[in-house]
Amino acid sequence: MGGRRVARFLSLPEAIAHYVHDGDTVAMEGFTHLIPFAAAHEVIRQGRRDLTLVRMTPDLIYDQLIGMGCARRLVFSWGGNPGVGSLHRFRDAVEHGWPRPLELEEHSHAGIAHAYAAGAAGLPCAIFRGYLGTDLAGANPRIRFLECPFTGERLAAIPAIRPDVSIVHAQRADRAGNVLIEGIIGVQKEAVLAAARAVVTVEETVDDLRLASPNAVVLPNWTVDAIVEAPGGARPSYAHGYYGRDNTFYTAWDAISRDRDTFLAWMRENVLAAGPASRAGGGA
Amino acid sequence: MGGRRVARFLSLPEAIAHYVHDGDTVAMEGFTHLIPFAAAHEVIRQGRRDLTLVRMTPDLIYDQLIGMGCARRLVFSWGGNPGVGSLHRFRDAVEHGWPRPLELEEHSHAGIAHAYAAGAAGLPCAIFRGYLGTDLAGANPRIRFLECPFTGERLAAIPAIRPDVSIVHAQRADRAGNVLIEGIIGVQKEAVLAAARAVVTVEETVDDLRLASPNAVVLPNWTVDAIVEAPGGARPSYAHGYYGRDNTFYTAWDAISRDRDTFLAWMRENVLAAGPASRAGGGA
Amino acid sequence: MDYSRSEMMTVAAARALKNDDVCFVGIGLPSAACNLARLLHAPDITLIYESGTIGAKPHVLPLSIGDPELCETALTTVSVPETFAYWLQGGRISVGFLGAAQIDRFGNINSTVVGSYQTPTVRLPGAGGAPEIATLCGEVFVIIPHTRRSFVPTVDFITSFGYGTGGDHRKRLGIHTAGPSLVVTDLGLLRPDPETKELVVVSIHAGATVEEIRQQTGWEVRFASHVEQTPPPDDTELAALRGLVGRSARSAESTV
Amino acid sequence: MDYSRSEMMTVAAARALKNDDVCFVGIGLPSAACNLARLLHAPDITLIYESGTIGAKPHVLPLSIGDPELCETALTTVSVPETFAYWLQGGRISVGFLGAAQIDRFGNINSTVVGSYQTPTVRLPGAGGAPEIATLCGEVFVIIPHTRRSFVPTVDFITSFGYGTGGDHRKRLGIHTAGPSLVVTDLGLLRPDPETKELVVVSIHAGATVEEIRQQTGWEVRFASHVEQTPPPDDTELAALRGLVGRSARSAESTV
Repeated sequence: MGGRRVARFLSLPEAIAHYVHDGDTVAMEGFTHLIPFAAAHEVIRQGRRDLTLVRMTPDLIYDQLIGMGCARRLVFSWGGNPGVGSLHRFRDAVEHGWPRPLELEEHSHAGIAHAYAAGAAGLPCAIFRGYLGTDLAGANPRIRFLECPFTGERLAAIPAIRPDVSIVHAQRADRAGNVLIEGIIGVQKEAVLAAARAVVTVEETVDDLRLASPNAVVLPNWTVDAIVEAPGGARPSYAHGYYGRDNTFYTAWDAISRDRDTFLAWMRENVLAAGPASRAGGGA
Repeated sequence: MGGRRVARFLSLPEAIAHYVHDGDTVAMEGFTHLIPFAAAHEVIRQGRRDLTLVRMTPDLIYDQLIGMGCARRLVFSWGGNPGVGSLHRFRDAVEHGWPRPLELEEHSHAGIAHAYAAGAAGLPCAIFRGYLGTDLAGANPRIRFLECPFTGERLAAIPAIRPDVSIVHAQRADRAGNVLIEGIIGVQKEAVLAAARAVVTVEETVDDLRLASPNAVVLPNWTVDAIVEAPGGARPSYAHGYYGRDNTFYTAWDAISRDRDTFLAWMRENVLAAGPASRAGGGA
Repeated sequence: MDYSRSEMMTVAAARALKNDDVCFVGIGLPSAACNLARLLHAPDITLIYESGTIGAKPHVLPLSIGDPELCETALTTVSVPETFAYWLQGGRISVGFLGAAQIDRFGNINSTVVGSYQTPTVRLPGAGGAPEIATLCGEVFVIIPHTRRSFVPTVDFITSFGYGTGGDHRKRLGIHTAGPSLVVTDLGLLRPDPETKELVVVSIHAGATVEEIRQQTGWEVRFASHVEQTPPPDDTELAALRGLVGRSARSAESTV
Repeated sequence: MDYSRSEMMTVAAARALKNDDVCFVGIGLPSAACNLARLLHAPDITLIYESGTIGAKPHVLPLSIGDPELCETALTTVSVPETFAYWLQGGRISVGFLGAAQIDRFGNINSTVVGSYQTPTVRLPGAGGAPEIATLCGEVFVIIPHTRRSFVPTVDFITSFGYGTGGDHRKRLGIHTAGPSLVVTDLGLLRPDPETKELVVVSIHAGATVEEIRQQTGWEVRFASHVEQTPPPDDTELAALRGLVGRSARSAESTV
């Protein structure tokens, strides 16, 4: 192992062009909070294909990527519009193969959370008390079981998740590229540490991270490849301390996404024709 | 499972009398920081015997308990006086059986940290990349190995640590009994969550925990049995935000503890003859 | 006061919670019931959402499992891996409160697919936290509107294990928690038979009938030897529920 | 300037570190060397102590592995389980810097017992973080005063695996990191032979001799075909080291 990389400040198009490639396994995380929508829209604009998308809760962000044909495979644990209902583009891909078929690797939240943690921890697999009695184990060959060498208890085992690139959104970075994340922190730290490459979009770059506590959740600049200033980059999700969740847009997405043409028209207008500084949905 | 316990505010003698019994497995944690010395001294005054003591770094606190004959067995990973040298009472017990023989269950830091985490996580065991090539595995039958069901890699396995009672010191509790710990947080959260019972001594009780961050390390009042107000209760170790580490006392302990009679005289004067509000060592 | 069946369902669910419960809360109906309980007889109940918000006391109902309201009112917020490892798997939760798309006579829940897994008729959102909530909480309460489409003899896919094929099936799998001890619908309450573990109607809500429950259940549903009548929501309960729902609606209109 | 052999040792160790290293730092001599490097040619080096203090920049040398100074100057402080799982085992450390009580010709380290494990002559402190540091860091530097008592042919107890019995022993155990690539003493520098992995003297400090190293090594120590002479500490190095040590001593006197 050599020394370390150090985060570079890049524009959003540069960061996506440099670190996200066709065929990559990409994790965009953020558990209802700090979802990296701006980065996902840039991935769509740059036309990435054949991605394996990993995310606990695919949410609107992956509904858009799937509907635009970027994904070949989805690793996930809950694919709905939170509090609203279905993800119509996800369902259309699974049920009708539109715009292309979508392979599924399906877990529970506990499974995927443990798999990210194992990835961050450099382990080949994680063990936990999970999947007992469910049909998920039958549907996903990457769920196996082993016996505790001390008690004989049957424990679930799953392989670590190690994305080629993880993308997260955070509140701020300092000028050295150290990143603060706070509030609902989800699996962002694990996703970044598990990945070969990491891109972080932030609300702002500051002289001082203003860490409120010695135990604040910080990603040191040598755990990240690129930092992108993208204020509002989590809209229509939210950034604790910066702006709220646009629940109205989440509700509106149900109608926008239900129909293929309406969806495509919306994406053309709000994402494809827009620049990297646009924020499609949220605050609108 | 019924509902929850809720932390009670007790005096130090009450808390130790009620929650620490002869023969118990007791974990007193705090990684150089927030070491619960006041509570340990009360355990010594109450004359507990046959304890299995668990702690990553036995430190002066267990040197005192071992030298006073409270312990039958020690589960640990590093038994020294940090930055100074040997723990003489620990060595005397191991090398000469004084004042009584001490069984050892010896780990690495990584091993014991993972074992606490497994205890907190309700797992029977933990797996990690550990102990490869060392003689520790031969010396400790609780270290085993298993194969990753995906890659075949040989991984170390150790059983979870589940103390009968864990004792930690923290900065403060609110009047409802919720506890804040910050700074070097060590394995305190894991030790408390892994234990059947938990006693927390605190610097102060306050109306408002003054949490600086939504992600502050908090033990909810239903994870703790007893809260004890014990200002200075971590001396001669330290409490981030309250007082510093008494490195002078750590250095002085080398001479105090080297000789059995000097040690006993010191313990009689500073612990046995003193009340629960005394702070032996530190600030003296 | 007049009330809807949906209100009856939420009130009946809230009543099942105790002040000293530590509850792992699903979004939607479970969250409404848990917060109603907190506003009524269980002011000290601990609510944990899978977003890691521990001890959340939302003033308005969250739309998502991780709305700002949850973090802002929580005692502390931990990472999602910690939530599932230390707090759920650690055995610290007394009640897991779940919604469901389908439930069968042995309390197994499907929220994955209608039809076959490979070529589903309807692709549902999937498991989320439910599989482990169902096996790791002390007991599980399920809240689900009572329709023939959702109450099926056998679920198409077991997302969350209830009593499997009944009897001691949980124990045979090494699961030591109680499982779905209560199912709350808009028509009544069901509990597992102590021996067979088949869900049995134990209470009928005021205004609902035996015949209606029979019609809306996809199997020949059994009734307990003594079936109770669920008391209708009283004025305090209704006022608290409507206040909560009203606040939440007004808040939703004014967001962002 | 005049200097002591101990100063030579610390300076030589500091020189081995690079500005872009991420270093897992043992207390005592390793900590002194790492902080000296930070004050000299490696201002951006990342120091991680096993107390969970990441990016610590102590103004004075800590006495313990978790002194307040470390947390107060760190970028962030994480739990000890996270330190070992995500940061060490996660493969994020380029150099692990260890002290030792005993080291043998294949770089195996003993910090557990002198004599037998069950009835030791001397009970040492034990492993701490060293066993996993030795296998999970990119490479390992060891700093240890050169005496016949500490440089033994075979250690009594392998606390931290170096090259075992030499050759490809690491690889045979499934260990893919480089191991103890450098041993710094107060007399010289040793590195493993590329093939046999036996520690070989590659540099002799100014003022030390071949004969002295032979005498103070418990096995018939080999010397590289071309043995270098370690340059003595220059004025900048000595000033930085003495400033650091002096500050630390003054701070220790004024504590509490």
